[in-house]
Amino acid sequence: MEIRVEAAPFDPGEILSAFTARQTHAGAVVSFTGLTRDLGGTLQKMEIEHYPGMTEKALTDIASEALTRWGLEDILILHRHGALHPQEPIMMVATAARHRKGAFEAADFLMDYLKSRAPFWKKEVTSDSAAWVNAKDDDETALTRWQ
Amino acid sequence: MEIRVEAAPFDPGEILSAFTARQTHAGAVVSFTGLTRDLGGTLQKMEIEHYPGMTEKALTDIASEALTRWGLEDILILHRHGALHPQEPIMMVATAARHRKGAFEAADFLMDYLKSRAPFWKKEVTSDSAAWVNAKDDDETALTRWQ
Amino acid sequence: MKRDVLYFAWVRERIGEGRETIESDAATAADLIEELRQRGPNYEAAFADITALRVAYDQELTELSAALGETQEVAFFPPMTGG
Amino acid sequence: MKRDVLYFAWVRERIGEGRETIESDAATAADLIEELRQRGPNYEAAFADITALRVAYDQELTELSAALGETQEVAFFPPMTGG
Repeated sequence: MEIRVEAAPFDPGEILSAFTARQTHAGAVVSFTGLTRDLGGTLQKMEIEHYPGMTEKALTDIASEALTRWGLEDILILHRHGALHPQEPIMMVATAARHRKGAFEAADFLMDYLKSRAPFWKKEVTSDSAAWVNAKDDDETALTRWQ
Repeated sequence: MEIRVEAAPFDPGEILSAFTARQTHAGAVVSFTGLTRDLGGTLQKMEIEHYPGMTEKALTDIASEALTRWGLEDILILHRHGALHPQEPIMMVATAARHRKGAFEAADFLMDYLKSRAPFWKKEVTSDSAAWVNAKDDDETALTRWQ
Repeated sequence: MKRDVLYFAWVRERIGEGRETIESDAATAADLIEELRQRGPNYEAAFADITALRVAYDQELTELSAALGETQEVAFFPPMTGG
Repeated sequence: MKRDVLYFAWVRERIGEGRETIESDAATAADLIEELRQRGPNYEAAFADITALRVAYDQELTELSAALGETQEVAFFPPMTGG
């Protein structure tokens, strides 16, 4: 299990290569990469604030739950903080399992929990405004799928 | 949309890097990589036969359906044929969408269809036997999810 | 008419070749199988259990009972195991 | 007792700082909010709508009505928007 919270940009491909190469019993690897979307070409940057200490703890808890629930071989969560440019990768999760069903479901689960249970806050900065992104009711509702 | 059927080994990370880098409007990229599993340490190689011509056609049809159904930004399918070693990547799909739900569902859909609608056949070769892998009833049943 | 008939995986192995050209007036793949069975024990072995077989006409999956019509290429193979 | 109180995102911006140490006998985060509101209009603005707030005690998410007990670190923030 690998949990990384960092400011530096990352290449999802490099992360996936290393993650896949270290598997010894997995038959299926799923990755999810979130990219900063440029909403109509006005976004200058996305600023991501987080709660150091709690972030790592929350991500570790979520990953541990997925690991047990789907009997996974491995999990990786990487989330950036600080200033991001449009179309840059914000975060990534990867899951490795014996079979594809577990790998898919666990990655989907990790994303749902990460969206509304990990202490990150996004602020969108354009040339003339800066606004905190509102949480979506949908994201909260998505969690009920896993209960 | 990119469809590749090839004998050469590939690095899933390299494929994901290029796929992610070429997205201009996507907020979510999902990848699935299938690895050759070594069943109890006896597998020497996996031989994959396919039906040249029909393979590309079937994969293109499946990808086109997913592209329309989920309004995706992009799709990649790469599938190897020939002889593969244990833990080598066999195949990969990647989907790019505005939101995570579409990217996840489409990748899941592609895998279900690819398993039982694309003309590939696997043969497992150990030191003392060579046996064609049987199709699983589960794989056929999985398709009903999408109808 | 003349058609290319293709075999894959264990169907190919049992018959002993992957492709041949066959002159036949069979109306469907099922009829064609009946004709092929007359060709010898290798064909009989390949077509012993047709419920285990899949067929494609001109590279499109179809049913054994579908009309061949102008189909140029008929392929027989076991259920697919890709992915 | 003395506790570290942390603020994030727009809660932090409205209050004007991210962390302070507060001496308080509040039994719950909701009680603590009542005390904080007395500190000025910046606190009033941050805590105007507590249904929009989330709270963590010692880095675990909890409810505003949960007993603070021996909690050393209380954090207030809006609903999270990770991923």
